[in-house]
Amino acid sequence: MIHNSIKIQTKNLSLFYGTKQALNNITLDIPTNRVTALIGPSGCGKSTFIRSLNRMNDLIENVSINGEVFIDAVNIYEENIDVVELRKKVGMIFQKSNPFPKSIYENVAYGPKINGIGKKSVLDEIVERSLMRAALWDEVKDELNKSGLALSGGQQQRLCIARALAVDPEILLMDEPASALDPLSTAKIEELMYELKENYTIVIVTHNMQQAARVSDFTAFFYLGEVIEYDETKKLFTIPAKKQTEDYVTGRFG
Amino acid sequence: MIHNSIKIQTKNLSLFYGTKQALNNITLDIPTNRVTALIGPSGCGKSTFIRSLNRMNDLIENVSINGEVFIDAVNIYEENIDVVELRKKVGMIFQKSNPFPKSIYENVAYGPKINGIGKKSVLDEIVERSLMRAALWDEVKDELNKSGLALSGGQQQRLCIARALAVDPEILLMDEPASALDPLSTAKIEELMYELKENYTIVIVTHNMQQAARVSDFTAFFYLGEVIEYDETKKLFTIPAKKQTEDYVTGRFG
Amino acid sequence: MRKKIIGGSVIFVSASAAFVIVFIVIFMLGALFIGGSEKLTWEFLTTAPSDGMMSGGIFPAIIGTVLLVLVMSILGVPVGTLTAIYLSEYANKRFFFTRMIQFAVNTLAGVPSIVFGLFGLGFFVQFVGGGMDKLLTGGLELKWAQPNLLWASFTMAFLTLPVVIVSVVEALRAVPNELREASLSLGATKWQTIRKVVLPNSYTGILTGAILAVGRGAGEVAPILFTGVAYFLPHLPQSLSDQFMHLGYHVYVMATQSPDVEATLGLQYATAFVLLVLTFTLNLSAIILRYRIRSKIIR
Amino acid sequence: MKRYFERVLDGLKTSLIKMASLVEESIRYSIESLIKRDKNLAQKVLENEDRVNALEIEIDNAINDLLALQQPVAVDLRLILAALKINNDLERIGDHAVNIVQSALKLMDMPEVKPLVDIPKMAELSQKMLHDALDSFILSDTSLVKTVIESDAIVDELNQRVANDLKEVIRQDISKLDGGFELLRISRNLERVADLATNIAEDVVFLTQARIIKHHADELQ
Amino acid sequence: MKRYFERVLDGLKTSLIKMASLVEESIRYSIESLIKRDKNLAQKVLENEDRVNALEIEIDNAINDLLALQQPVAVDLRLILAALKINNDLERIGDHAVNIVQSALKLMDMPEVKPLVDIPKMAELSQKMLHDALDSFILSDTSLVKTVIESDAIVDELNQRVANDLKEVIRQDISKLDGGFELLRISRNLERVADLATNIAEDVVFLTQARIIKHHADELQ
Amino acid sequence: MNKFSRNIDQLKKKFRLSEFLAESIIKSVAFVSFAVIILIFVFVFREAIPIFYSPEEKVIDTEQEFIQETYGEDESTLLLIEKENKKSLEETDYEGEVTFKNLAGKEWQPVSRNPKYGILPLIVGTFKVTMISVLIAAPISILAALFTAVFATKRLKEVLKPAMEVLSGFPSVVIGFFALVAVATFLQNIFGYDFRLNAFVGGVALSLAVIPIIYTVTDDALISVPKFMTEASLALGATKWQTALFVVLPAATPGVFAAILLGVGRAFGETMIVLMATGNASLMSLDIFEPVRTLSATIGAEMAEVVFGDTHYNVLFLIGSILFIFTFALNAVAEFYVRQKLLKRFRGES
Ligand SMILES: Nc1ncnc2c1ncn2[C@@H]1O[C@H](COP(=O)(O)OP(=O)(O)OP(=O)(O)O)[C@@H](O)[C@H]1O
Ligand SMILES: Nc1ncnc2c1ncn2[C@@H]1O[C@H](COP(=O)(O)OP(=O)(O)OP(=O)(O)O)[C@@H](O)[C@H]1O
Ligand SMILES: [Mg+2]
Ligand SMILES: [Mg+2]
Ligand SMILES: O=P([O-])([O-])[O-]
Repeated sequence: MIHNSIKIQTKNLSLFYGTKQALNNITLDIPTNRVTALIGPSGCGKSTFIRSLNRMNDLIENVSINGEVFIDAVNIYEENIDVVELRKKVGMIFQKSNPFPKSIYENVAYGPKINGIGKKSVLDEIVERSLMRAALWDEVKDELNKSGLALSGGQQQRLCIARALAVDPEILLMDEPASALDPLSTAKIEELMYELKENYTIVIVTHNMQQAARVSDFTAFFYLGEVIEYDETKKLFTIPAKKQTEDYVTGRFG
Repeated sequence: MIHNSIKIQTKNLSLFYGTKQALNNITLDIPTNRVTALIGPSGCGKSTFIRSLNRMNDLIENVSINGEVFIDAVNIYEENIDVVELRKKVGMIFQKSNPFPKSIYENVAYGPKINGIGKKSVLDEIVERSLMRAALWDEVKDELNKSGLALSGGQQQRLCIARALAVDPEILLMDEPASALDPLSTAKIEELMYELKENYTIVIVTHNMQQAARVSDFTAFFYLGEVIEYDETKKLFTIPAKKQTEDYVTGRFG
Repeated sequence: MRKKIIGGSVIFVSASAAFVIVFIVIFMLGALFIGGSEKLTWEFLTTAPSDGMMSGGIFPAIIGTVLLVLVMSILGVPVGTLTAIYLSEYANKRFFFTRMIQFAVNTLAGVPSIVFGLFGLGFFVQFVGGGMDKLLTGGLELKWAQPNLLWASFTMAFLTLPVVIVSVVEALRAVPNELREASLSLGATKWQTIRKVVLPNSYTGILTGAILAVGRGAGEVAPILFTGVAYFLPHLPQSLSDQFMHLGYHVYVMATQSPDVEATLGLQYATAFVLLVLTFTLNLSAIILRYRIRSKIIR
Repeated sequence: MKRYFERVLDGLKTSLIKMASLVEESIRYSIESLIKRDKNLAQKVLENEDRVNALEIEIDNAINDLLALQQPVAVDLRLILAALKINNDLERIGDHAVNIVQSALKLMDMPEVKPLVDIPKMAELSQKMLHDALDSFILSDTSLVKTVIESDAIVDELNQRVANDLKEVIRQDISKLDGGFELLRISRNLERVADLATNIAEDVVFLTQARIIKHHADELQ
Repeated sequence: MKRYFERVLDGLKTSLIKMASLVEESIRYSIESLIKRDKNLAQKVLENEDRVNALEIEIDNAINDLLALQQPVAVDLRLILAALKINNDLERIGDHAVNIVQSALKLMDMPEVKPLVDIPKMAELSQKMLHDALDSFILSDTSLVKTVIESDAIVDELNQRVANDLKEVIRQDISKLDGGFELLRISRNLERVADLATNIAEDVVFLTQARIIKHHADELQ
Repeated sequence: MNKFSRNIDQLKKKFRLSEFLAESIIKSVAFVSFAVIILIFVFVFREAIPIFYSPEEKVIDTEQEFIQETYGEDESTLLLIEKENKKSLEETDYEGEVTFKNLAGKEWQPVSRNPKYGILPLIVGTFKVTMISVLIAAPISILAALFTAVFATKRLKEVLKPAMEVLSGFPSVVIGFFALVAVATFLQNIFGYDFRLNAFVGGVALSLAVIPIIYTVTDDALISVPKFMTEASLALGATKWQTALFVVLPAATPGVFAAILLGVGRAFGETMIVLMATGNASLMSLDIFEPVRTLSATIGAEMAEVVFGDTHYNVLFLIGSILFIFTFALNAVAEFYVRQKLLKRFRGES
């Protein structure tokens, strides 16, 4: 179905919280430099799935995982995989914007710094470029020393995106990145995604079906831990193949 | 413009938090048995406005209010108004569902009880009717003794609606009642509003423009504490009179 | 109408309760100050007791108390802080080890201070001290196997350990999890995350924990009764193996065992007041710090 | 109980069905008035026209509101878009009925041009096509679509034949020129009705299969 | 920088303008081919037709996607709905150009029926109407709409005159019957082109004022 | 294929020394708390255990230990005297001195010629004082917490709360001192009882130490009742006091319960206050105006004078063990039962 090159590939991925199964045999190919949206009712496993792509679930106690997740054809759940390196490659943006209580500059420079980049000129350059990419530079360039927390909600979220971009990831995972924002800030984030997908592979979880329709190239409909349908967004929202999907997108579900 | 009878009328309502003005000269007629939606960017005063309709702002220190709010032609900010009685007449549903940590039954019966209704049979009757109206009865009728907190998010929100209905209000104020819910629960709440407006006057704040378009009969667009445009929803979303409104609803704002 | 009456009385009764407490506090503070004001002089603070403690100052007791809390903090605060870091950052609730530590901290917090005293006596003075003497001098010389500053400090450090742990854990938990996730998702290691994100955002909390512990330690008497405090010493402690005087104990002995309690009443009041001021200064700074943290969290 | 949105959609469908039956009636009456030379029936068609026009605008407005307020997707969106087109097509069919009636009225004041054979045939066929197309829409069922589309060719052929026949008649008797022109116009209008019925049928395919088959009738499965 | 959605909308507008210029070209060539009896130009119109049909479907799909994925409201929604209708109308105009060309080709094989006077006039007028209507759309400017709608009556009158003239010609010389029929068809098609241009103009009013003025041209301000 | 291997390299696990060291050190240090608890357990009980052995063995045992390990020559005479005492005791037919029957006796006279180790009066005394203190402290502090958490204006709160914190910072010895020199006389003047120092005075003094605990924990529980719950109630037309009594307080009950338990624990184990304010007579009586001797005060008063290793010494450790076990149990209940319940309530599982 997908003719682009594949960036992320899950094969029979199942995930359990204790004995509770949250993901059931998910096999999904996520294309390079496209936006892939995950939709589905609450608790269907969207966040769980996205967090298993950078092994953020490792932080939760009691999690067990079956199956495989390939990123650039490397199974990230293999024994000898370094989670820290993986997470540099796979950036993540969270629902609630979470800038560090530091200056804007320090927020963006955090990632490069912990990776051992100490030279001020290099850092300056990275900070500027990342903020530009996150479409925030113009708004903050004169006050890089202001606290990241002094920004508005929408700006904070873009700051978090800039911070993620600063470590040069290839993939951006976004878990409801705009659900706490008002329509204006949401529009800005969505706009940003159109631009970012030129260089990054983006996976976004969203509760907002209209948002999924607007921003994504591909959409996966999750239900009860399974992928019911996965297709081009256009197709999913005009002529979905499964009755369940159609019921969900037209609001007739349940 | 509005030909229905008027339930709520504000006249030159201004509100200050300390010296910060949050509402500026709001004059608005809200019709009986209709859904009126308030939209606008974050911080424009929607919540402040809605909370001034049941004097919930009285709880915040440092608030000062000018102008008048008439409900059924009575100015609720007059000296001799009993706030407790007012709030019985003007129910409120909050963004985050907030059931008491009591049983479903006790949650709904709370209002009648504090109003001195003690007879079990009367309470039973009120609880059943309120839950029915809130479209929750069928789902919970066999487990009225379960904790209200054990329900799902969407059910909790409907429980809160039932609880508000139990004190027999005439007006329902809803501050982003569905913003924390997934699409399915949101659809249920919206559906409920179509039914409730037959008997109640509903004022809803929503961040979700599509939601305002879907559920409301009238829409007011707030910006910086002022009402920029107030009209039939249909009109506002097809041919708004003000450029600012059009820019906002089409996402070109700011 | 009935509602109004009930409402009024509910508020009245609860307000009275609150004001009763405030009244007691003010009354006690006032009484102690007035009772001791006559004797509260610079001299009182800087000289040793004389005339079989019938007169003179409390200098050695102040020094003893300060030394005690100093050594105690040096011993206890790092352990408490590291334990708190473990509990908040590394612990996995599934591990038996974690549950064990958590259980130990909770239990430790509830152990009566007098039991700590017994423990100090049984463990430090007799077991450890005895062992050391045996090792160092072959048991010929009695140096460590008796109550002294070190053992009292150890005992006190353990007593205050849960205070440190609980308030540092609180401070660490107050750092939103989102910040940790943010750091980890940027490819930071766990220790990097703790060092660069968690600790910088909780150092006031750690400081509060330390001060609270010190405040608690300065006021406690029971644990040192048999682990190091002395009734009267002609000179200040010279080493960790010396005994020491203590303000709290000083109040106790003067009030209960002095030959003429009435005659030294002024001294007693003054001593109690000094002790109170010492613990207050500590507690107050902790309170202020804690309020600042809380308001920062609420933001 | 049905959802509010579905109730609104149902309302739209009902209006459209009302519109369809009005238009079907107009076509039927227009042909009958021609055959029976009945001015009353012709009058009825002219009266219908105002109602059809009003209904068209009403439906158009309802569709605009639905699209602006309800964010329909998938099958709902396709239904609304199909309704939009069918509404337009029905109004056009109504116009053609009026055209037919206008010619029929002129013909009533003239002697008979020739016995009507092919025109009634065309009328019957295009009415059937319209009816089938509308049925397909109402039932969201594409089984009749193929027949409708195939019938269009027959109607085209009949139209051609009528034109040729009429030319012959005129050549025989130049006095029949005016009457011939009117019959020609009627035939042409019927041919357009069949075209529009075909459009409706194509819209049903779009509604059910989300494929645009216009200009590609061969693609129909 | 423009928003993504606006860029998509701009894309839609561009496609529509491309379509419009293709169709304008077809109409122009069809008339020229008639007047100059030029088979090459006629051929070009037939070639255009395929491109127009393809473009119509492309635009239709783009509109469907926009409606399904972007939840447009207010002016955006009206633009898209206007585009939907204009797209449809343009395709019909393309069809009419083909019809004209078919008749023109037949006429090339016959002797001249009569010197063409009114038909070129009609052609010029309806082309101007079309051009004005499309300009109004592109500029979202209703100042030309009134002229367009008023011109439609003139075209109707010309069409009537052409029909009467042709009847006269045929009555004079029955051998001109076939040619007369073809010219009649051409005139009728031009009349339809003018109608469709009027539709487009009406859609521009909807786009800018959200009012449907169809059947109520008098309401135009 | 080339790309594949490069990727694997990039993601291959690395050894990070600082990471390893940090984790190891933190883990080892964390173990200290547990070690301490075990040590307390071991060393307090260890010294109590000898009571349960036969007297002869024990005496010899401790004797040796003492002479060798602890005491210098000066005190050996003293020791001898004690030993004489003991021997003479053993010669008198007081054989059951360490049996449970003796421990369960009604008299506590450890230093008499005929030592009696009946700890019953101590237990009764402890409970008496604890009861009095909690009965005074609980209502006051719970009501006060309700006032500051719900009714007080922000201004008032800013005055009241620090006052409570100040009280919690009072060293117990200061409270004891104050009770001894001021409160006792004051109360005696009011109630006119015989003994200046008694269970009641002790209880009153002790309540000053208990109030801050109950207050703080209750206040925490009340404050952690989410604000939206209060708003919900008010929005339904409830008054402030109805909201306080019907929503806030019930939601916080487990917390209040825990507060009381913790208060009991504190009162039970508190030493200096009771040592100074209760009169310290081991009377077996229910009269609250008679002097009492509590378990903790007994240890505090007698440990300094006792001979290391003798029966009295062991019995004092036994008393320590009792204190330990009781407070341990109390905390366990408060901690596990109550907290779980509170959590469940807010999560909606009960
Ligand atoms: N840490 C956890 N422990 C146990 N169960 C969990 C945990 N996190 C999630 N779950 C369960 O796993 C399932 C999937 O959760 P997940 O958060 O992935 O859903 P989601 O699709 O992201 O939902 P939402 O849209 O509400 O965010 C749910 O049933 C949830 O209750
Ligand atoms: N308690 C308060 N004290 C001071 N300022 C306040 C308070 N509550 C709100 N404001 C300010 O008043 C303005 C209006 O706030 P309000 O909450 O009404 O906005 P809103 O439209 O509801 O926004 P949102 O969509 O984010 O909920 C904002 O600028 C806000 O910062
Ligand atoms: Mg989620
Ligand atoms: Mg708000
Ligand atoms: O009226 P038509 O354009 O369909 O001939």
